[in-house]
Amino acid sequence: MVIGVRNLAVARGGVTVLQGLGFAVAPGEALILRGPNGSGKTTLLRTLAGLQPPTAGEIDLAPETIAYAAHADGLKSTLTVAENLAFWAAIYGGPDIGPAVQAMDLAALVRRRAGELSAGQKRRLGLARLLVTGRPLWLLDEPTVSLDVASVALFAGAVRGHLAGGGAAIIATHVDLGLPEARVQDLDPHRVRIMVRDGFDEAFA
Amino acid sequence: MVIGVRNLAVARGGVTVLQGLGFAVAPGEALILRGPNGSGKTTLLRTLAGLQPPTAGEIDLAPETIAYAAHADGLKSTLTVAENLAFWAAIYGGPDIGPAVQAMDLAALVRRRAGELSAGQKRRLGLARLLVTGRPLWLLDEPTVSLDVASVALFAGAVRGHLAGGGAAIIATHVDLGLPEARVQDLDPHRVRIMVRDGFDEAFA
Amino acid sequence: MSIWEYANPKKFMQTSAWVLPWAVGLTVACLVVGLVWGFFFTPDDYKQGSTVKIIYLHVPSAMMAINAWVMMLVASLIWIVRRHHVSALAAKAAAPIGLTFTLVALVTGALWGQPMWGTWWAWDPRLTSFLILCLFYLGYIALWEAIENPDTAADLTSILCLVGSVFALLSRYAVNFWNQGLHQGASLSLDREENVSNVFWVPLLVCIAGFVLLFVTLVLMRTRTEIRARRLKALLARERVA
Amino acid sequence: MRALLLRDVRLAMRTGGGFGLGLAFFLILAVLVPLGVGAEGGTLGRIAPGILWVGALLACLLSLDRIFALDHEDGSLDLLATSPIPLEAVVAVKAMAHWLVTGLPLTLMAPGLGVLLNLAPAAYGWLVLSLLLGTPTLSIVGAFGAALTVGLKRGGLLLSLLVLPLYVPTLIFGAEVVRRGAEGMALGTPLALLAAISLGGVALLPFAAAAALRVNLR
Amino acid sequence: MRALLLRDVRLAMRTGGGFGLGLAFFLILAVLVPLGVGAEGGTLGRIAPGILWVGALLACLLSLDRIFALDHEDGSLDLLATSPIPLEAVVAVKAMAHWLVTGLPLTLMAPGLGVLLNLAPAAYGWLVLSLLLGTPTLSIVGAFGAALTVGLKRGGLLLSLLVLPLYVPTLIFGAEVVRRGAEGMALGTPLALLAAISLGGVALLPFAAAAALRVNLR
Amino acid sequence: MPDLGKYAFAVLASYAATALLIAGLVALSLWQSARTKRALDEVEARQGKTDG
Ligand code: HEM
Ligand SMILES: Nc1ncnc2c1ncn2[C@@H]1O[C@H](COP(=O)(O)OP(=O)(O)OP(=O)(O)O)[C@@H](O)[C@H]1O
Ligand SMILES: Nc1ncnc2c1ncn2[C@@H]1O[C@H](COP(=O)(O)OP(=O)(O)OP(=O)(O)O)[C@@H](O)[C@H]1O
Ligand SMILES: [Mg+2]
Ligand SMILES: [Mg+2]
Repeated sequence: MVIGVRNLAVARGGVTVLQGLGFAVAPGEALILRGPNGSGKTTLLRTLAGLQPPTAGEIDLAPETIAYAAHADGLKSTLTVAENLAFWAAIYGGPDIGPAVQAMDLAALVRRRAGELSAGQKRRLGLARLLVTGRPLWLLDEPTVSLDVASVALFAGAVRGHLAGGGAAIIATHVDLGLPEARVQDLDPHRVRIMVRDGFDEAFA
Repeated sequence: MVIGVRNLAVARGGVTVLQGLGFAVAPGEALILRGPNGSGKTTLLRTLAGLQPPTAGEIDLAPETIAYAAHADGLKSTLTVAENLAFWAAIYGGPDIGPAVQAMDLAALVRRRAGELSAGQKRRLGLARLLVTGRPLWLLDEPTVSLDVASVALFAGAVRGHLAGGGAAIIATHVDLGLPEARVQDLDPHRVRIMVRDGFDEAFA
Repeated sequence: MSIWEYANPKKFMQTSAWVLPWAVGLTVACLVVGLVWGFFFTPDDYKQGSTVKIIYLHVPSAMMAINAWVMMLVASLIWIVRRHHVSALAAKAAAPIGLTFTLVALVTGALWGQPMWGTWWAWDPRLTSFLILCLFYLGYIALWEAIENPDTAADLTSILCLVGSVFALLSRYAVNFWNQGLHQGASLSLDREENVSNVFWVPLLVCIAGFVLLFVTLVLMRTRTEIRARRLKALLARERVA
Repeated sequence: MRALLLRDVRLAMRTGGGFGLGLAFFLILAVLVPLGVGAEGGTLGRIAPGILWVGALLACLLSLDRIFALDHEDGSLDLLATSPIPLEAVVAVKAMAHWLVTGLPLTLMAPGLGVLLNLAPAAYGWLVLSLLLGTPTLSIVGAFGAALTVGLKRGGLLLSLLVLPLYVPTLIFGAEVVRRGAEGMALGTPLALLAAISLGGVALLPFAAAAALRVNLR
Repeated sequence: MRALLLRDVRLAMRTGGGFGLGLAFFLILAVLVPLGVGAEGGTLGRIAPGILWVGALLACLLSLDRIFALDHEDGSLDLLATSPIPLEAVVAVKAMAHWLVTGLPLTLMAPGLGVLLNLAPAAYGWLVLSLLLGTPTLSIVGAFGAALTVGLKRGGLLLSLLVLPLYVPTLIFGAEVVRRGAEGMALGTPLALLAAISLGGVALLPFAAAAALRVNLR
Repeated sequence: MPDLGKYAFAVLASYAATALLIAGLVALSLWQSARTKRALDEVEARQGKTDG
């Protein structure tokens, strides 16, 4: 098991948005998070990534396991594609950037500055970053935004490669990723809809 | 005819990316632009919006016709949803924000600050802006990014309403919008793949 | 029972509701007695003339301006170590009071300086460090105001208060080093014999007690407000989910 | 256009950033200069007009890039450029909003800082008047500079470098008015020049700035 | 960590913004002050140490919000926080990069500006030495302030307001060293204090800053 | 009223300024207190009803 979650509750802006979540992801497995806009997918992924503490529940996760890809790509528009990738490779002490460039079909763009890419090309670069981290668990927030059909297939191939190598992935998305083998976790039943009230102390939750 | 384009060529970063484009859009009609990442959809829409001049060809377009929605939404994160919309309504001297709020299902969020919305909620707000411009021709760049299925349907409904009222729309997208009646314009044949070089002057193109 | 029980907001609200009227009464009594005594029934100083009467405002407010910061520091430490919400809110409540006292000390000092030193403002070390203290208060309050999430705000302002205290001490020392200045020394210190004469001394003590009580009263009152505001915010946030 | 002015002022007030940044900076400068320079009344009083004007100018300079940069980053500028408001008006309105949240409060606050810097009593009125006449120039010239550099990543640096020389006449006349005021000398000429520069700038620069913006959005 | 340092320095050089902005500002100040204050050699020379130190401090202040704000906006900071490098090291490295592109060039450039301001010849050595010892404090204290305010829209204003009082001791000791140097007085104590503050700050503040960052990323 | 001599302005202005500042603070505190109390009562009443 790469990650296990028990009875998790997460909050955003001081409000608990999801509760009672429990799941586990084994090596080689991909989990797809589904839920309407504003249901808390991003919040959940940030919590799993360790950026914010859960309001309740436990997360079983070895340290140095995750690579997180958020809505924003974290690209520096004045650095070239190769420089952007090489930076993250150095930070993670990860592998060479060559295979990542190949996998995301960026070879023609390596010397282009990131600010001069089209929306979809930027996103491909953002995804290539995952491949240089060498981390087993990928946390992906709507990874295929702005990608054309060919690039979505490229991405699905990269995820399959990662899983085949014993990796795992948790992916929040609204669209079809072309990964029919992935398990789907619907967040709708876990949304917090009713107000729980009791003592005065509760107001500080 | 709301817009007509003849033999158009557009450039980005000093390189012509599309050429020989010709199409016309009549009232009540929607045109979908398709093409892989980096093919020049964004560049074309910016040219039609008048933000950059075409390198060749003509655009027939009455003034004050278009409302443009780019990759970026132009939201101010410290203003509330209502304030953001009201500002654009005032700028365009357009209608009341009430119907736009209804159409994009933002009623529950009007008093929330734009910075506190989830990715999809932000996008819905960006699209609601179109409804307060009162402009007949919408130029939309990947409008359904980050939207869940329900919101995509909402968006398709809004576009249909606009078309039914005699409006028109040009939409660049990679995904299915649920608008089967729309005409599709494939940009692939118009891409400039070989660099045409001849005289010295040409290098300044 | 332990003092930490008051870290429970409910308990704090109950106790403070009981204490508050007494605190208000004592404050008013002390301030009225001290100020009336000082203003009407003390003689003029042979050197400073009637301006000594300013001492009853100037010295207590200057003392409390510093003490309020110390109280905020302690409350911040309690928040960092034990995460008691009431203590973070008390620190927040104390800041505007400290700022007001700082301004009172600055204004009365400036008004005193005009007849005594012939200038409204001099870059004397004590004056300068008060100006800097004023900036610290402004920054601290602005940080509280700028952050939406109350826990985040409590964490960050506590860190600022800690680091700021160290630098405030450093500044005090630096400013002393920089300029020797005009301001009188600490004539209140107990180990010195040449204290201010008793005629001024006793009403001054009463005034100091009055300002301390005023501080306590206002902190209690403002902390109650902050607790209510915090609860209000939590309830509204819940409403939003529903 | 009123909507744009209101929005810009509201954004400046709400997000701070613009509003207050300049003021805080001005206050900071007035506190730091004596701490650095030493507090002899004579020297301080003599340099006070210059320091106050330099401070006002720097406080303006600091907030210039916000005039267009924020709107460019989040895409609003593209949308404004395709809106029914002419770009010249957008520039003028944004410069005016900048003045309202920077130049005007700066002017109102300056006398208080004069006390800290030992400014001569006779000079206070002239200080306020000269700032009132001079700060609009700072805003409109700044808007022109910001329009030239919007979208450039090197914006901040370039902007200061471009705008600085354009500020020099205003600075010289402004500080001169205050200095002459402090010493009770005649100051009609610099005052008239200060006003003339402001008027000319407000009338002409919006067109230059709009042209620059159009090029930059391309 | 070396990669992070290199990236930050490279970004500063390439985008400008950071690199050069501070320097340009410093230069601007040194040019404007004589213009505003009037160029009598005596007064100018007397205020030169203070003006130079205030200028260095403001030049640092200007570029502080870039330490974390840019990385926060484009999402890099989230990614760095989930990376194998401890956040304390990220803070320290980023402060160091800031010093390399701001404090260090400032120090090297200061003597040139001393000439513009009529600084006494004896003071040049001390000017450079005091800046060399003092500017690291400016960067690390600034990084702390930037960590407190990252993600706040009101960042710019607040940052100056929070950081200014923290800069006071450094400014006083730094300017004092130069002034005493100019007059040939003993300056061991302020110099030692300057160094002590720097060392203390560099050793302890990264922890406070990392704590603030963690809270802010939550 | 004691005779304040030539320093009357300084002394009286000090007392006036102090009174003003502290009265301002007290008024602000009272106003904030009343406002939050009212708002909280309102919300508590409302939520009490919605919850039944
Ligand atoms: C804006 C100007 C001034 C400020 C910020 C200021 C600040 C202070 C401070 C911080 C204290 C210390 C209180 C304590 O240690 O408990 C104090 C005490 C005092 N100040 Fe001032 N002061 C100013 C102007 C003046 C002036 C002009 C005078 C009279 C000429 C004056 C007379 C005194 C006296 C007599 C004390 C009591 C000293 C003692 O017993 O400790 N102050 N002031
Ligand atoms: N910065 C914020 N402050 C306060 N509330 C927020 C903030 N960001 C998001 N929210 C709210 O928290 C809830 C969860 O948001 P989250 O971003 O996790 O949703 P999501 O599932 O990722 O949605 P989407 O599919 O639109 O990206 C939403 O109701 C949203 O409005
Ligand atoms: N700022 C820029 N400077 C130089 N070249 C650019 C710039 N932005 C995009 N390009 C290049 O111009 C071409 C067209 O880009 P454009 O953004 O129009 O594509 P697109 O069709 O919108 O792609 P996507 O589907 O990924 O959004 C691409 O090859 C891209 O690499
Ligand atoms: Mg999301
Ligand atoms: Mg595009």
